[in-house]
Amino acid sequence: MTMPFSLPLTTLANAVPPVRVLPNNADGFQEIFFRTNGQTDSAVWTDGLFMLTFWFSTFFFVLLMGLLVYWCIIYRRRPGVPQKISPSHNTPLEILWTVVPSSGMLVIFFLGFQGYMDKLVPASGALQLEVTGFKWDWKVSYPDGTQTGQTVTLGGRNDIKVHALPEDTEVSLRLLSNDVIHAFWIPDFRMKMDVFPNRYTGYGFRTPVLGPEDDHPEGRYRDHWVFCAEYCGDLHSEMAAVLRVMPRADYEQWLKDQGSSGDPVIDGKRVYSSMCATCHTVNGAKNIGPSWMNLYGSTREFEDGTSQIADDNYIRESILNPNAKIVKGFQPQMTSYQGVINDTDIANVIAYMKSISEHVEQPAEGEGEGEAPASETDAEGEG
Amino acid sequence: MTTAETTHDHHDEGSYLTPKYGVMGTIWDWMTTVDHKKIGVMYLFAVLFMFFLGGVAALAVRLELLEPVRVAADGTITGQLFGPANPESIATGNNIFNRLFTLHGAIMVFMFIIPSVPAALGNFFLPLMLGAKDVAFPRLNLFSWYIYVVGSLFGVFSIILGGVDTGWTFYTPYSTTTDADHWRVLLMVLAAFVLGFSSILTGLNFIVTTHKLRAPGMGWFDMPLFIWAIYATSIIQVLATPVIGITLLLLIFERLFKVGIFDPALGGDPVLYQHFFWFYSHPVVYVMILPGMGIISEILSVHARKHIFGYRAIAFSSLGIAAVSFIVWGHHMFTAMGELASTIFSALTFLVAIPTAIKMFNWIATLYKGSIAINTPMLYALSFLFLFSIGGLTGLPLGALATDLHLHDSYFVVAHFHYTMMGGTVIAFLGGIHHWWPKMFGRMYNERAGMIGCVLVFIGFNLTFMTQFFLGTQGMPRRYASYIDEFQTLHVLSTYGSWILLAGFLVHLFNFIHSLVAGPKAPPNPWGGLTLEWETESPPIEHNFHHEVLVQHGPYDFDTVVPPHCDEREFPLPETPASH
Amino acid sequence: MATIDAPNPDIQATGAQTHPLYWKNRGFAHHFRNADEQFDACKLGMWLFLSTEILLFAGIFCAYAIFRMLYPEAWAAGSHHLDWRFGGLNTVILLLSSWTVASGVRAAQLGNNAALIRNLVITLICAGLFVFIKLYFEYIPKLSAGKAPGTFFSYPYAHDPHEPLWWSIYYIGTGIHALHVLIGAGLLIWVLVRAIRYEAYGPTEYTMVENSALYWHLVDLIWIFLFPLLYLIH
Amino acid sequence: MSHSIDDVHIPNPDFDPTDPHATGQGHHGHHIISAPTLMIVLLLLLFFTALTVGLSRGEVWVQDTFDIILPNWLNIIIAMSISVIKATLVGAYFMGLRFDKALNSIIMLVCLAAVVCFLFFTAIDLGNRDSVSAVRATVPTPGGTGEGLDKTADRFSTALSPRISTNRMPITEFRRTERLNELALKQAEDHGRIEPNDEDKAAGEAEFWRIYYQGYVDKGKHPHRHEHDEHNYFTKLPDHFAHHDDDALEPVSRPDVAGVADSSPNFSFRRTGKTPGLFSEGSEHASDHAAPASDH
Repeated sequence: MTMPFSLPLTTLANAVPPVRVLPNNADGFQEIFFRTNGQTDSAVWTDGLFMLTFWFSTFFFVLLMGLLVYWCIIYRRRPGVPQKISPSHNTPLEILWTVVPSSGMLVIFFLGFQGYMDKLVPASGALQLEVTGFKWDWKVSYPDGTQTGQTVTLGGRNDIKVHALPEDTEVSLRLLSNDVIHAFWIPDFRMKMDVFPNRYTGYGFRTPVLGPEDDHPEGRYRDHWVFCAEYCGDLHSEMAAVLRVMPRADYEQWLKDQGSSGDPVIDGKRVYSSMCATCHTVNGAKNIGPSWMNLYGSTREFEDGTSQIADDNYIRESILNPNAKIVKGFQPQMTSYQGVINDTDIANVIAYMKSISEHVEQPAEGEGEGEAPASETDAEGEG
Repeated sequence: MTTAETTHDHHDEGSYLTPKYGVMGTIWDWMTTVDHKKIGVMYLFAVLFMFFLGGVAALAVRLELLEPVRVAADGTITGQLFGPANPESIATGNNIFNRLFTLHGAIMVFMFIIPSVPAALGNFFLPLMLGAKDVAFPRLNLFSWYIYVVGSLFGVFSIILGGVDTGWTFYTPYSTTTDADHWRVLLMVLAAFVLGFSSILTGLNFIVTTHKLRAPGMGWFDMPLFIWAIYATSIIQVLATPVIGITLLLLIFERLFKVGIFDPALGGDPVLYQHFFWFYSHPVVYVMILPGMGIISEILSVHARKHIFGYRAIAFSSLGIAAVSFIVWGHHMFTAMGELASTIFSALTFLVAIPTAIKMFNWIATLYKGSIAINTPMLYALSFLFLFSIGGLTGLPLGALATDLHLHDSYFVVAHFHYTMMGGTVIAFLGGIHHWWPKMFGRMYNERAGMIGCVLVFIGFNLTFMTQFFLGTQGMPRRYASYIDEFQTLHVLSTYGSWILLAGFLVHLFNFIHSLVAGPKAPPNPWGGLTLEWETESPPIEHNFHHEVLVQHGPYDFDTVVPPHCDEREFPLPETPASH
Repeated sequence: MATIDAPNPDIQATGAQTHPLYWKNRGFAHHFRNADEQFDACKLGMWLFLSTEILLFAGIFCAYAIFRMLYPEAWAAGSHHLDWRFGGLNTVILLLSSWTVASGVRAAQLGNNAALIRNLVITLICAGLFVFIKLYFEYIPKLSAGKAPGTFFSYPYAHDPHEPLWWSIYYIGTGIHALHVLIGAGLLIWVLVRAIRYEAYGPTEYTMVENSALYWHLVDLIWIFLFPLLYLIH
Repeated sequence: MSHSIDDVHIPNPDFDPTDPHATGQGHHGHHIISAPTLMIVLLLLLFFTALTVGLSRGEVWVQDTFDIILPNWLNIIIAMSISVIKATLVGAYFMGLRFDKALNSIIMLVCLAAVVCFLFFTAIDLGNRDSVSAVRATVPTPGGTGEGLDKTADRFSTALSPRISTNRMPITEFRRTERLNELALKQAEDHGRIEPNDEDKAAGEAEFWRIYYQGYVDKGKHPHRHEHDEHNYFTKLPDHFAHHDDDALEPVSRPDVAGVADSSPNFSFRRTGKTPGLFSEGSEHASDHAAPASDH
């Protein structure tokens, strides 16, 4: 895919040593625009460039609008005051106001280019995360294969998935989509990249160092929102997640907690929250897909008029080849999870579905699984 | 010597608006007319109707965003308005929202803003300003109007069938897979495809007209700047629109036959679609803005009674913008392209800023030592200068790579292009309508109402979209039906702004209706303009001019020429004798 | 001031005939000053239209070039399925027809109606031959063998996983070109009918012949590039 | 007509009603291109057609005879240069640009400039992606994800394409699998079995490769292998094919797929490039993108 020649872009970007364009302090206009500082080095760079551009623009804007208002007042049309003769052009002046802003733009371009290369190329040896976007959630795989299942309520939203990162660490993201184009945007890091089916994209950043303001009752961490920025369908606006930067020790512990608990129901529930909760509820409400409450063992009626009892094989087929049988009243919207979910997890999901179905005899104690999913935050024991 | 003396020998020729053949006959006359003025008026009403449709969608979108809706039980405002099929489902509310913003985008871009100035005002005034009797191919002109109507009908049908949720950009593979069981996406794509032909034929017509039908004595640099702008626009229309034709055709093939060129499922490339799309759609933003710039040049010089500053610089910068527009489309795709292409496109993007800045400086300099009348067209022109410079300057962080990676697909972009498209084109369009309203319909509008409307539009617009810049930098992505709580304050302000905007438009609407019904009769040259359209009656006679036109002065020679049909006492020449 | 008192000859001379379509009585439309100006305008319009056609095909050529660059193996494999003899024959046919159309314009300019009709008939026969070869010797056997675009592709012996894309480009490119051949033939038929019925063309009035011929040459031009790209370059 | 300055009523002395734009050409005669010119241009065009075909065939001949692989770009540049010459001839003489107003030629040039911009900048992006970061530099699945092809819902649909479910396989791989199953079934039938066993599958696969290389056999040539061929397909052929055994090269009939003869009589072996992906198990790569795939 690479042309025989390729310009040495990185060399070009480093040809002029990067200079910090403005001091990094979130006050004044910078606070109005961004509220907080950029959280990574390259984000600070971006803020600086933005503010530089802002003042550059403001200078010309105020100049032009000032002249406009002033001249509109002093040259307003008044009865009995004849108009004046005035020049119709002035070549030196015109050259001046062409050249001066143009050179300013050259500077802005080059600073932007330097910041771009800085964001795009991850440091060698960085912690590499595989991010898969799908309708409508992100799946993040850690180098040891761990996937996240922890969710929190944040910013007025339930079921926001949390992905932990160690503080002060180089991270490299590799992005791939399972269906349509998404974009992985971390506003605090001032960086986004489109996520494509059948093509890897990615970028790198260095996670921030935690400060005293990051001590919370439940632990030491700082949250950063992730949004999907490329329009991808019905729940595009719900496709959010949180990157939680925490001390390295906490991160190691967190990673360990994400592993198997030994109980297929709990593991299945974790798979549910990480991959299925966007479209399927467990409280009986209808969403994009059918609710899982009392699904297992019930009789499913399909669009083509046939029906079937939901057993293990049916559920497995529905996960791997979802459009084979469409339940009456639903659209064939789900994409295949072949290659996304492994057999163990399918078994765990089935165990979880059994545990919330009245068509299956529950164990004597009954773990109270029927309760609303909003209280799910306790499952992982924060951090 | 006086304006009353305008009628003479050829008074048998009535105004083009005079009905001649009874009611049905008049309707038939309009439907089959090849008169560019009638076609222009038909375009005007068609695009204003589309503006109304798109505006309703925009208001609904803003209404939905009044509060951050996040759980299924809440329902959504649009859901309550439009009656969702499954009130308990969060997806239904979002789905309606998605259809609304697509509707807004597709209608505003393809059916309103692209044909707005060139097809409506351009059709009416290009031949008049050139001193020609008609455009070069009058029947082709009528044909393109009908194509426009057919295309718009396709679009409207697709909305009636349930709307489209692809976004107006139709990005693959979403657009090739969504609503797979329905024809409406195809209908909407087909609508855009058909509308492209209308655009091409109009542009072709204008280029030939400008080349061949200039009045005797009118050299290239005696043309009004509005003509230059329309000419540059037409070049873009002719060169760029065929590419969207083939792109949408491929998209239709993709949906119908799954040919795979844009489909990663078959090894195709979705970014190739984006290249195809933006090769058209970037130049086309200059199709939208260039005619607006032309209008501003006219309004500023006439209402400041001032020779435009740097005529040639403005004329050439129009052509320059047209030329550069073909090599900067990649800045819509910095998050999707390879590094080399991004860098090159970023560098080239800043080239566009240069001719635009030149125009800006020249317009401001035109005001110097003018005789500035503050009326509705002038207020709109000043609003344009204010809003469009914000729109242009906020393009800088979007053109720079590092900042664009943050701002891309955020509300910052939304605000930026509304400042250029609406703060630029729509404001200029409204200014142009007011400027030429007496000429088109032969009646004056109420100046006070016009100015109130303009001020309302200006305030409402800034409140609506200024807030969105801050939303964007703080991290609000575009096309979101719901959002996190932190963004609510700004969203609420923005929605309130949209209501003020609505009030401003309603004032204009009533003003126009009042003017048509009971407005005072307009003189042939109410503003004292020097371009040729002011030399004929208001409204113009059917063949435009009573005599063969011979151009003997430039369009902006206010220093040396008393405007036609005007009293020397009201429009005195400067005290100092002109030195040519 | 900008107007002179030269009375408008149109309005004076024709009195009631102020409808813009009365050009039929005059030889040119009312808003042109003479027939030459109208001829130039029509031709300029036609060239502008031809440039839009070129840009339309540019989309296909661009897709071809991009995928050729990305998947050279698929393109090499695909072009081996096409027979240069059919492509070459079609090239010769189109070149011949271009020549006859050019001769037809010459005949019209000289006022030789019989030669014009003769040339147009030959051109139309060439157009028919071209489409026949395309359909019967190329499309039908290939489609039957499963060498079809996109998901229609059912040929099991593909050399490269991207071969369906090659067929997509092949069918879309040649298909849209064939559509243009048909449109061009339709235009020429119209010209032919007018030539036979009304002897409508002569040294001063041959705009329609000229513009239809230009369109036909464009169809030829596109094929001049499509032929080597699809059939010859591996 | 009312004017504020009456003394401007001077007819323009330069104004000529028959030449309103003062082009100075008056009623210029239209250029009539002479018949011999047209004939010469036609002959030139035919000559260049023959030349481009001849060069292309000559390249194949050079390769067949001397085993010299000419570089790919040579072919492209020669063919495209000849096409440009032909197009110029058609434009200049048949379309009369040479004798026409300069404006029409300028329009064509501007149009071609736009085409060049279009091609050039698009190619820069798609040909030069991801050259600075190894993280991005691979393609997950050659031949596509197959994802969007899972369309089995038997409902009203605008898609006229066949509704297939490739199970996330590239379509070519899917079709090959189909054919292999078909052939194995046929072998089983021939041997009186209902379900094909391993032996039938192997025989079916051998049959598959026999048909696959039919084109080579028809030309009466041994399949060539050269360094460009990364994947040694010929080991997959039945033994007597792989060993260049002349006796084994008995003429076989053309592949009879779907009952219609193959439409490609000039099928020859592929001369350039490599052919990855035929058995590269694309679908497994897709699911396994966690592993850094860097073998390209």
